[in-house]
Amino acid sequence: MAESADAQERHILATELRWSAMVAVLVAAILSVVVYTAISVGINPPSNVERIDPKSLHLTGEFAEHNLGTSVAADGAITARMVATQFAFVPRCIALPSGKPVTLRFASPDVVHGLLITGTNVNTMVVPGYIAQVHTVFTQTGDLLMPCHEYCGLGHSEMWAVVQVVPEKEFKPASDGRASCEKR
Amino acid sequence: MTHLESQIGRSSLPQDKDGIDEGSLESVMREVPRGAMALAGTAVALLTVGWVAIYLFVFVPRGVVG
Amino acid sequence: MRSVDRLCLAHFRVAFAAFLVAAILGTWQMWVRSPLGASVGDPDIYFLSVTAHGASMAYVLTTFFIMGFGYFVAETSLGRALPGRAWAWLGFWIALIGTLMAVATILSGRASVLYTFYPPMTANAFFYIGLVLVVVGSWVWCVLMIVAMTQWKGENPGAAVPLAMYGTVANAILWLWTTVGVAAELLFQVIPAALSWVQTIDAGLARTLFSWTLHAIVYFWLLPAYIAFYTMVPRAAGGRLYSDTMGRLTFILFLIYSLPVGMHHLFMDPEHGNAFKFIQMLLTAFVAVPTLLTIFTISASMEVAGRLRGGRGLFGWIGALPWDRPMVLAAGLSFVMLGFGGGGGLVNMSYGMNAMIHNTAWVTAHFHLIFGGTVVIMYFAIAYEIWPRLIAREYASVAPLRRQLWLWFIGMMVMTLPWHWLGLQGQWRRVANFNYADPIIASWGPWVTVSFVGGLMLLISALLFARNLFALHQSAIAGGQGPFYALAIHPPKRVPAALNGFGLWNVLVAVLMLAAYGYPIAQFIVAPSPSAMVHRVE
Amino acid sequence: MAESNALDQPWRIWASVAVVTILLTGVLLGAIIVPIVQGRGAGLDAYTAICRALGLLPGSPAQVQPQDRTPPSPVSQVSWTPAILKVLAGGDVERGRAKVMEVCVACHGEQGVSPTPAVPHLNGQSAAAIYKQLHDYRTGSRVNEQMTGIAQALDESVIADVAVYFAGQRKRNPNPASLGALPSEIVDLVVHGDTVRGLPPCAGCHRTGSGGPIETPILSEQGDDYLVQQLQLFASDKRRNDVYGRMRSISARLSPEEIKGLAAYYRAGFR
Repeated sequence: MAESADAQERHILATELRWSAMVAVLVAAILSVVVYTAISVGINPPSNVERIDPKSLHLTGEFAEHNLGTSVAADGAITARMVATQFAFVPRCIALPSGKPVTLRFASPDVVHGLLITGTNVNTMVVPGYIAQVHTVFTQTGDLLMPCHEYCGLGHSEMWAVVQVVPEKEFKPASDGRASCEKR
Repeated sequence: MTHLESQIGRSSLPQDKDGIDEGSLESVMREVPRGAMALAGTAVALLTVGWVAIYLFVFVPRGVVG
Repeated sequence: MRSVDRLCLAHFRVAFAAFLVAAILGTWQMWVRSPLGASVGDPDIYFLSVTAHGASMAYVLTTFFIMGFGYFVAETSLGRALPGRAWAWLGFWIALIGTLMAVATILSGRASVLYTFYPPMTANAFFYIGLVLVVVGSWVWCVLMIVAMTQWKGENPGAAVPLAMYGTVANAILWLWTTVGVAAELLFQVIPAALSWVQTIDAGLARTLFSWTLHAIVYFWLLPAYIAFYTMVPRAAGGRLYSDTMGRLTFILFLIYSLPVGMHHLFMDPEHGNAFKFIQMLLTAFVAVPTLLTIFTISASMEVAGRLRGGRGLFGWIGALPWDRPMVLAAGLSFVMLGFGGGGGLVNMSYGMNAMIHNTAWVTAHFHLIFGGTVVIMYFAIAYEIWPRLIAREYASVAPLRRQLWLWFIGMMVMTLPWHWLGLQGQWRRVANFNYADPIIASWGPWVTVSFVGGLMLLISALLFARNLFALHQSAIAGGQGPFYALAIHPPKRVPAALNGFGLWNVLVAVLMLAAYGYPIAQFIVAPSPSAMVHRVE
Repeated sequence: MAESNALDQPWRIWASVAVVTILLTGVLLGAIIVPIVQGRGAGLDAYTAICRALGLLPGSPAQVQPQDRTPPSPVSQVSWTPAILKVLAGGDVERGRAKVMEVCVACHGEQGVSPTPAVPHLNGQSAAAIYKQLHDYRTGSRVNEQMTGIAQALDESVIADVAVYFAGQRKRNPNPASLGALPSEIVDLVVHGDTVRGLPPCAGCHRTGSGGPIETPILSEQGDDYLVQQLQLFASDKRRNDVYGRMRSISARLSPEEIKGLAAYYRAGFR
């Protein structure tokens, strides 16, 4: 007996609702994985609404030339500071240990830059007006490439730095807490 | 319909008719969404499994980021 | 012959002319960045080409095609003449003048700031003024679409607006909402800087305003493909649309959830806190829902067609479908690319995981697959379906059309799959020439060459597309009539007001935009960030 | 008609409820739950963690914020602001000519074409570049026996006048040798740079309208002896007033032949 048209229409809507429910479950599953890793190990996109004037960045203390690179604070906190400017990262090479939490801080005196470290989760934009900050733990060692991945002018293709990630025990900062790349 | 028309799917019918007789549509509708549910369901399941695999085995091993 | 035929033809011609030029530039770029052309990459010309490729594909091909397709749908689906045709031509000429202004500035080398602008780098003012004119021209189209639907509803009180028109008006409203962001950025920040009225620019605010536009604009491009899925493909396959209501719901969900999610383009930006990034990430997850609904509803409609043609068993209907028809073939290939591109998108949107692939070749692969693949292959199919009706001529044979669609699909897959792998390795974007001496980059070389081969296939397919339409114009066979809008299994007799208009949805969009973008934009006024000096690229 | 209205009400309610619920879930998780739980791990109280998540305070809700109290030690005091550009725009050519005839003409010549190789040509130079170098001499960021004393005697507005005057002097137009005559690897360095050594193209900053740093000098038609001398000073770290060592790091990676080749390229008048 052919279903009446209305019954069939309701059947179609019921199927669609069943499919929508399945889709909602999948979306919720994906969101819950993201929320779980955010809560358990603190995985976030790097955010740091910390303002700094790009026009006078070179007059500041933190981003003065001699303060750039990796430095280990008294409490053992490892921070690497770099400036992303047209068309180089300063310094061109930084050394960091693997297996320990490190913080990378970037600032730009001119235009928007961006960076990633190949094979790692370090990735951020460097927007003039803000200090970009990425917290991570390196899980692999070696000379990794850190290119500028945001168009910043005609020299964009040549703007890259090197990150020497060394095993924890080989990471020996100098007496003033500074560590720099070995010439290889 | 000429061979070409069949290839394009054109017909000389008016806009509100498409030449599908209700009887065959009725019998087809008895089992229709099963195939689509299976196809779409597998595709979406594959997508989700792929996403979880990339999240756990490619992303997380590269180190915490925050 | 319809009154809109010349109007629609003019729009399509401009759209696909820009497409052809941009396709050639894109292939040249693929060669220059590959190991084969490694010594040639002159940054001036390369970044000029990237700007032209991006602007043509993103602003000219899309806007003109969508306007032309909208005018055709307005007249054929509503069965009444398009209101304000003179205004439509005015909008066309404004947009065309704007396009020529922008292209001239790009070719003169004074606008190499790429199609996403990157202030504080500032190009010549005419580049931005040209793009503003294109947007103003498209606003005329939006008004005409809304007027056409409102007049039709006045003449047919209580009747359900045809689904094709409902989707087109949803797209027009979405476009009005989304252009607010880029218009504000250009009119209040970038153009004053380009004209030297100001010497500084707030880069954070500019990026936030552009992100307002940057996601919903891709759904503005995507909706015509979905209108084709719901209202043209089922009939071309010889079946019926499984559910008209789901079609309306899909267009509504796109309108609501494509707007308050632009910040997933700024996950790696320092100027916003994690809370707003999380909120916009969660809303982005819901913009996947209409696509997932569409996969099922269109598969079901195809199943109806397949079984009517004798398909048996769980998947027998797939083989029984008329794959020799261009519209059906394009839809199938489009869905495969939607699967890969959508998967890439799920990875991009996932909050912290965006750090793994932001600004890498993975993202380039995602949007080439979803826009260049899923959407543009449907633009081809729609053009193939409509063009004969515009000039009352018929194809001598559709085999060349199928070959072109297959070549586009294969070329797109060969180009983008290696890019996913390269993106995970860290290959970053917009590089005039790579240092293939570096061991890490050297390992990418072979994959870049493979993707270049895919680029060549796409170029050949683009040229074939132009040839197919040229052949149609030469064809002596009269024709190009016949209905093409699909009928639903249960044509909508009574439809709640919410599914026949957009009043409620505009209110909900306003609420979501206020919550998602309220403070993120207000913070630039409440606590202004230090501005950056304008860097002129002229 | 009445029947379809009957459906309107439930649609309006259920749609609004669904959208608002999803939004509130996002707000609750993103702005409250996740920050508080993350904050607990980093020893932050709930209020600080939430303020950081909203962007009201700097730092990540899940991490300790590093501190830094290093004293500044800039290599140049000039920081480009609209105010300085207004001063430059206000420079008066006549007053500039008078000061040039009084102080600069001996070494730099009336139009800025210097008779001696070690002294740079200033005709047609960018006003911003002249402004910055004079300021660096004044503040000691750059040292030169003659220039330090002279610069310290000039005040801000006079510096702007002199800069605008020399910038207005037309470039001489020697017949440049054809580009082909120059060694291709030098032209490559100017146009492409060298990705292997990470050297950006010289044109990326030194060509006008390239979008590079504001104080970048125009090198076209500059004396090649002067260019070689300055590149060697940068390479040997004796000249240090280039912000963030842009020229020091580039010139240190150029070979002596490349330095001579580039000086000849710009001496010949190419952009």
